Amino acid sequence: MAIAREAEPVGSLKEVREAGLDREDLLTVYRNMLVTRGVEERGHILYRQGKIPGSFYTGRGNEAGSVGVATAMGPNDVGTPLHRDMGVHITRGVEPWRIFAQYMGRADGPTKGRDGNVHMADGRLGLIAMVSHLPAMLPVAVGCALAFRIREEKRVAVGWFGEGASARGDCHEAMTLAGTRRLPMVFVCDNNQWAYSTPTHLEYASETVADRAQAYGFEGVVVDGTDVLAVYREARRAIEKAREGGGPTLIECLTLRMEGHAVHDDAFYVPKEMFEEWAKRDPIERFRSWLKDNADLTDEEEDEIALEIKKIMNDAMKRADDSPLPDPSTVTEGVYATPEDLDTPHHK
Amino acid sequence: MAIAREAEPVGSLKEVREAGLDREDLLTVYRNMLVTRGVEERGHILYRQGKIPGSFYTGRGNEAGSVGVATAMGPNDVGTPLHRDMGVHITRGVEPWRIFAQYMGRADGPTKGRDGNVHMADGRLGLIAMVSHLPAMLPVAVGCALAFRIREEKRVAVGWFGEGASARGDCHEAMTLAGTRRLPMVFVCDNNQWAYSTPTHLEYASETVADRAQAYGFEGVVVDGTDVLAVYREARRAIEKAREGGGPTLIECLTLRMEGHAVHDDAFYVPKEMFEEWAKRDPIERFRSWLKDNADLTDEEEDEIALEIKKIMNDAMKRADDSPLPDPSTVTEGVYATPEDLDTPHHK
Amino acid sequence: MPVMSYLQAISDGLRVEMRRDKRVYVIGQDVGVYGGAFKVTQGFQDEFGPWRVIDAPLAETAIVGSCTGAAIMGMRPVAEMQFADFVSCAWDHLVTVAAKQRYRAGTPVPIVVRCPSGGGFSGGPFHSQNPESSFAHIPGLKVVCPATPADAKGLLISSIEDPNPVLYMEHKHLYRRIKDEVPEERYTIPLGEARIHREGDDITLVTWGAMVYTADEAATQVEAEGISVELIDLRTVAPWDKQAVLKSVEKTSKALVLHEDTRTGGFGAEIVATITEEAFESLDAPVKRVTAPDAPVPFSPPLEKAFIPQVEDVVAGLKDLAAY
Amino acid sequence: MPVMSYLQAISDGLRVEMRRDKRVYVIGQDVGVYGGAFKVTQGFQDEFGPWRVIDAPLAETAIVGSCTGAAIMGMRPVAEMQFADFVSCAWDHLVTVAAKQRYRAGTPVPIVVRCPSGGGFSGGPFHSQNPESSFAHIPGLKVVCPATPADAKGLLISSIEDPNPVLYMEHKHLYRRIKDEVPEERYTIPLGEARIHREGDDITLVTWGAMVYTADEAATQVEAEGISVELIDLRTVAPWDKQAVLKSVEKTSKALVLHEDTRTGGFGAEIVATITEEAFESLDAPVKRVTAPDAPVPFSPPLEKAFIPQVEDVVAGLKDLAAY
Ligand SMILES: Cc1ncc(C[n+]2csc(CCOP(=O)(O)OP(=O)(O)O)c2C)c(N)n1
Ligand SMILES: Cc1ncc(C[n+]2csc(CCOP(=O)(O)OP(=O)(O)O)c2C)c(N)n1
Ligand SMILES: [Mg+2]
Ligand SMILES: [Mg+2]
Repeated sequence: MAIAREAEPVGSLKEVREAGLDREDLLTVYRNMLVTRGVEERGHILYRQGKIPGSFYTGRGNEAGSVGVATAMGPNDVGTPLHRDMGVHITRGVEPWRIFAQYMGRADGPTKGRDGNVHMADGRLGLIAMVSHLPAMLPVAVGCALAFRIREEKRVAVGWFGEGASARGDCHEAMTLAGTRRLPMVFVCDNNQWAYSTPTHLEYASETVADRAQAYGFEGVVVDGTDVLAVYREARRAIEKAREGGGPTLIECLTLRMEGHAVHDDAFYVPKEMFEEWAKRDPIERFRSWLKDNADLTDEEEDEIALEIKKIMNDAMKRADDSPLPDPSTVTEGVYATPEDLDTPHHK
Repeated sequence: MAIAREAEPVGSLKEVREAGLDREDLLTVYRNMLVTRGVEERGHILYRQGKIPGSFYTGRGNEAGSVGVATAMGPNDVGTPLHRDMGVHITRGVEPWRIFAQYMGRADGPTKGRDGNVHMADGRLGLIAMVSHLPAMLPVAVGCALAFRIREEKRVAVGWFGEGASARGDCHEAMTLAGTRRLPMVFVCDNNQWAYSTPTHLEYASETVADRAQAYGFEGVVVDGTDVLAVYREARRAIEKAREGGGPTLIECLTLRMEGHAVHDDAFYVPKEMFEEWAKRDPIERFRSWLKDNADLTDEEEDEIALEIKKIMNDAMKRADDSPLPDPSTVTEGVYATPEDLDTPHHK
Repeated sequence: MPVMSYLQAISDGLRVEMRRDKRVYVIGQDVGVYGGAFKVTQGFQDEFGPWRVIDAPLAETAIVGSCTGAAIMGMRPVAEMQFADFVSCAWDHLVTVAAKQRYRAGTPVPIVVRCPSGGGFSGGPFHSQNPESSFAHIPGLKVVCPATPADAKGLLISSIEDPNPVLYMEHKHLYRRIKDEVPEERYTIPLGEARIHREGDDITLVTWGAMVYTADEAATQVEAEGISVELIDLRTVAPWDKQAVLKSVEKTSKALVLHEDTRTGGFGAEIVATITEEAFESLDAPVKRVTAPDAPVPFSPPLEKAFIPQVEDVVAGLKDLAAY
Repeated sequence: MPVMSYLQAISDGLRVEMRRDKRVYVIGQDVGVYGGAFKVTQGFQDEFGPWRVIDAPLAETAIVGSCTGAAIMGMRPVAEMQFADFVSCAWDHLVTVAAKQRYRAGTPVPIVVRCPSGGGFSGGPFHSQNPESSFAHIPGLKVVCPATPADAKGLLISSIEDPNPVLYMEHKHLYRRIKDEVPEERYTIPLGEARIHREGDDITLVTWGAMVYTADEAATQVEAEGISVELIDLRTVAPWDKQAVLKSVEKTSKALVLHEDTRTGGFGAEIVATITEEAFESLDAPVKRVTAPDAPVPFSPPLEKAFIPQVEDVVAGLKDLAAY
C-alpha cells in the first residue's frame, strides 16, 4: 500500500511561471545543471590525470534533484547537501574553481585541503559541510530548523539523505524530532536506487521511502528526480509550507545513479537495461528539450551557454591548479575554535 | 490516518479455546499476573525498608501485556523483556526468590549483584538481560531472529520496547533489518503513554506506534494492553506467522504506567483523571472478572490461589534475604568470557 | 556569599547565563515540566518558556546533533543527558560531526552536553560511569569535570561561552552532598586551568570530580604521618593543565594520579605518560595510578565499594610513594 | 608455503574458518555480490550462500547489534565495517551491550567486528582513522591489530574462536602492499601475545599495525649509526602483552612507543604509564611517544604526511633516546 503522494510531472511554461520561475530563471537552472555536470566531468578527468588524490564521487543523474531543490530555497534558508548534490553548491553560488581546488586538496578549497570530495560547504551561502557518516547531517539540519523555530524566523532547513542511508538511526531520530515539533524542515531523499552495490529492497521494505513520512506525522511525496521542474515545484511547495509553520515534508526524488558508487566502481551489479532506460531520462537532456519545446530555447542560445560554461570550466581548472597545496606546518591549526570564530552574523 | 489494525477484545471461553488456552492455562495466566504484581509490590516494600539499593521500577498496569505475550511464546522462542515486563520473566519460569535476590544485590540474583532491578535474565529460559540504554536490545533480538533464519529453525524472537524508546535509532535499525529480511521477529511496544514525564505526542508524531510498522514493510496491530487474552491472541498470531516465514509484526499494547517512572517519582505530571480512568481497567481485575463470568472461577479457587501466591512471596523474600551479598574480592571476575562459557547447548 | 549545593550551583550557572544570553537554550529528556531527572532545570520552563527549555524525545543523537545545527545557526545550546552513560548514544555525532567540523570546514560548534556522571549510590553499570577519558582522546572536544559548587557554576558558564563542543561532566555523587559558597553574580573560570586544592611538598596527587574529596581525605590522613600532599584538582580534563602538574611534580618529585574511571587507557595514563616524558629527571619514584579496576560498574554495594577508589586505596598509594 | 598479500591472508583466514565451522557468517554492507568494499569477501556469497554472507542495510548498530543476538544464539558472526571509521555508529552497542553482557549477565558474546583502519592514501578525516584506543579502554572488549599476513590470518581465526567481542583492525595501507608467506592450513595465534619483530639491545620500540613497517625502517636507519633497536609488534592492543614489553625494557632501559592514532589519551599513554609504573628502576631515559598530532586526519597529501608518523620522526625519536 503506497501512502505517499505521487507528484505530477510539470507541463507548460505557464504552469512553471505560476510556480515562480520566469524565462531567465529557467535558463539559470539550465546553466546550473550544466555547470554541475561540467564540474563533475572535469573532476573525473583531473582524477584520471592523477591530480585528485583519494577517491572520487559524482552525482550524474541527480542534477535535476539537486538543482531543483536548491532553486526552491530562499536566500536565508540553509541545507546539508551530500555527495550526489553538487548542484546544490553550484546553485547556491559556490565558484567552480574552489570546487576543483577542493578536489585537488589545495589551500583554496573550502576545506583548505583538510577534507576532500564534496565534503565541503560555504557557510556564507547557507550550507553546512557533510561528513562521510551517512546520514549524520540530518540531525544537524533539524537543529538549524529548531533554531529558526526558537527565534521565530521564517527560514527553512533542508536535509538531504540517500535511500540507503535512510536505514540508519540518525534518519529516524532526526525525523522524529522534526515531526513531533513540526519544525520548518524539508527532508530530501536522493533515491538513486542503489547504495553502493545494495539494491533498495535490502535497504528498506516499504514501497517508497516517502511512505515513511507518515510514521513521523508529516507528508511524503515521490517526485520524478529527473524532472527538474517537478522537483522544483514540490520543493518549493514543501519549503513554503514549512516556512508558514506547516511542519516538515519528505520529498523523495527518484533517479538512477548513472555511474559507479565512486570512480573505482564499474557498477557491474546494475543491470545494463536499467542504465539504458534511465539514460533516456537524462535530466539535462530532458530539460533541454523542454526548454526548446516550451520556452523557445534557440540553438544559438544553447551554443552560447555551452561556450560560456566551457570557459568557466577551463578558467576554473586553471585557477584551481594555481592554488598551492596546503603548508604542512599548518596541520594542527584550527582543531579548536577561538572566540573570534564566532564573530559572524550568525553568532551575534 | 491510522494504518495499523485495531485488535478486537476477546469474548468467550470458546474463542479463547480456539486461541489455544484451556482452563488450566487460563489459571496459570492468572497466577502469573498475580505473581508479577506480587513480586513488584513486595519489591516496593523491601525498597521502603531500605533493603533494595539504588532505584526501583515496576510495571504496574502492564501485567497483561507482559504475561500475555510471554504466554504465547513457544519453549524455544527467545526474548528481550524490559523494565515493565516482569511478567515475562515470571511466565518463562524465573523463580521469584531469585528476583528478590537480584533487587537486593545478592549473590544469588541472576546477575550475582553485578546489576540491579529487572536488568537480568535467565538464558536457559530463552531470555536475554536488558541494558538501561533503550531500546538497545531490539537489534540484539533481531540478531536472534537472524540466527534462526540462517539455521532454518522454526523459532521466533520477541523484542520489547517502550513507546518513548521508539524514538531512538536502534528501534529503526532493528525494524529495518527485520523487515528487509523478513525475519521471524515480533516487536512488542509497551505503550504506557509516558516516557518518564514525557507524553506520547512529544515522543512520536504518528497516530499510533503500530502505524509505523508499514514503514518497515510489515503489519502493525494495536491491542488493548489491559486485556490479557487479546494480547495473547495477537501475540500468538504474530509469533506463529513469524514462525511460518511470514516475517515480523509490531504489536502495540496500550496501557497506562500506573505508578511513577520509578519509586522516587510521584508522577505529578499525569492527570489524575487518567489514573482514575485506567484504574478501572486494571488488567488483573479485568481478567479476574472475565474468569468469573466465563470460566467459572469460584471464590474458593480465588482464595486458594491468593494464599498460594502469598506463600510463594513470603518464602521467596525469606530465601532471598538469606542469600549473601557478593564477595567484594570477585569484583573483577568475569569481565571476559572463557572458552568454557561457550560450553552450552546454544554454542555447540 | 550564598551557600549552594553543587547541584544548585549548576542550576544557578545555567539560569544566570540563560537570563543574560537569549541564544542559550536547554534540550533534553524531561527537562521541561519535570525539571530534569535531577531537577537541575526545575522551574526553568516556567521562566524561559517551552522553546528554550525543550523536552526532547528519547533520542540522544537527535538531541546533541540538533544542538550542533542550532549552534551553527548562532544559538548556544545546552543538552542534558539524563545520565552521562547515555552519551554513548550520541558518540558518533560528537566524534564525527561536532569534534571535526571546525578543523575540516572552519565551522565552530559551540555546544555543551551536560552529563550527570559517576557512581557511589548503586546506580549499576549504566547509571554510574565516568566517560570523560573516551572523549578526552578526541581532538576537537573539550571535557570539563568540576568538583566544587563554585567551579561548577563558573565552569558551566565558561563552557557555554566556549566556541567548541564541551562535555560537562557533573558528578551525581556531589549533587546534594557538597555545599559551599558560590558568588551570586556571573563569573567564568577558564577551561584548562587546574586548581591547587591543597598545597604540599612530598607528593603531587592529581585528580578531578568526586575523587577530589576522596583524595583530600586521604591527604589529611597521611598528613598525620608526616606526608605532605599537594592535591591538584584538574577541573578540566581536555584541555588539561599540564603546566600546573609538571610544576608541582618538579617540587615534590613524586606523583599519584587518581580517577574514578577504569584503569586501562583511562585519562590517568595520559597524565602519567606526560609526567614521565616531561619531568623524568624530577621523578624520585614511579608515578602511580589509583583507579577503578577494568570492569563495568557493579550494582551491589560491596562490589561497588570494591570498584570505586576508596580513601584507604589512596592512602595506601601515598604511603607506598612516600616510602619509595 | 604460499605467498599472500595481507588482504588475501584475511580473506583466507575467514574462508578457512567458514568452511570449518558453519556457525560462522559474515554480515556487512556490500559484502555479498560486491565482495566487500575491499574485496575481502569476494566469491564468498557464491561459496557460502546469501544467508552466510549477508548484505546489510546501511545501519551499523543493526549490523553489530544483530551479531550479538546471533552470537548469544550460538552463531559466530563476523561483521564488516566498510571503514573502521563507521564503527563509531555501533559504539553504543559495543560498549553498552556487547562489552558488559558477560560481566553482568554471564552471557558471552563471541563476535568479531572487522574494521578496515588507518590512513596513508588521502582517505581524509573519515576513511583513515585508527579507533583502537577508544575501544581498548572499554573493559570487556578485545582489540586486535595485525601487521603481517601470517598474523592477519592466525589472529582472525583466534578472534572468531574467542568467546568475547573482538574488534579486528585491519590496516588498509597494508592490504595490497604487504605480501609474505602464510601457512595454508588453519592455525591460530593467541590474542595478547606480542611478537619480537626485530631483536636489539639499546632501545625498545613498541608499536602495532602499519607502524611496524615505519618502525622497522627507522630501526634499520639508526642501526647504521650503531643504535640497536628491539622492535615489538604488539599484535593485540587489548589485551596487550605487558610482560613482553617490560622484559624488553629491562634489557634496553629505554623505550619509544609509536602509533598512528592521535596522541592525547591514545593507547601509547597506557604503555608509557605501565612502563613507568612497573619498570621505573630500569629506565635510563623518559619513555617517548611518537604519534599523530591531536587533529582529525587531513586529506591533502602534504597535510596527511605531516600527520601520520614518518620514518624520520621515529629516527629522530630513537636518536634522542640514544643520546639521552
Ligand atoms: C554510517 C556509514 N556507513 C557506511 C558508509 C559507506 N558508504 C558510503 S556511501 C554508501 C552508500 C550510500 O547509499 P545511499 O544513501 O543510497 O547514497 P548514494 O551513495 O546512493 O547516493 C555507503 C555504504 C557511510 N558513508 N556511512
Ligand atoms: C538511551 C537512553 N536514554 C535515556 C534513558 C533514560 N530513561 C530511562 S526510562 C526512560 C523513559 C522510557 O520511556 P518508554 O520507552 O516509554 O518506557 P517506559 O519507561 O515508559 O516503560 C528514559 C528517558 C535510557 N534508559 N536510555
Ligand atoms: Mg542511493
Ligand atoms: Mg512509556
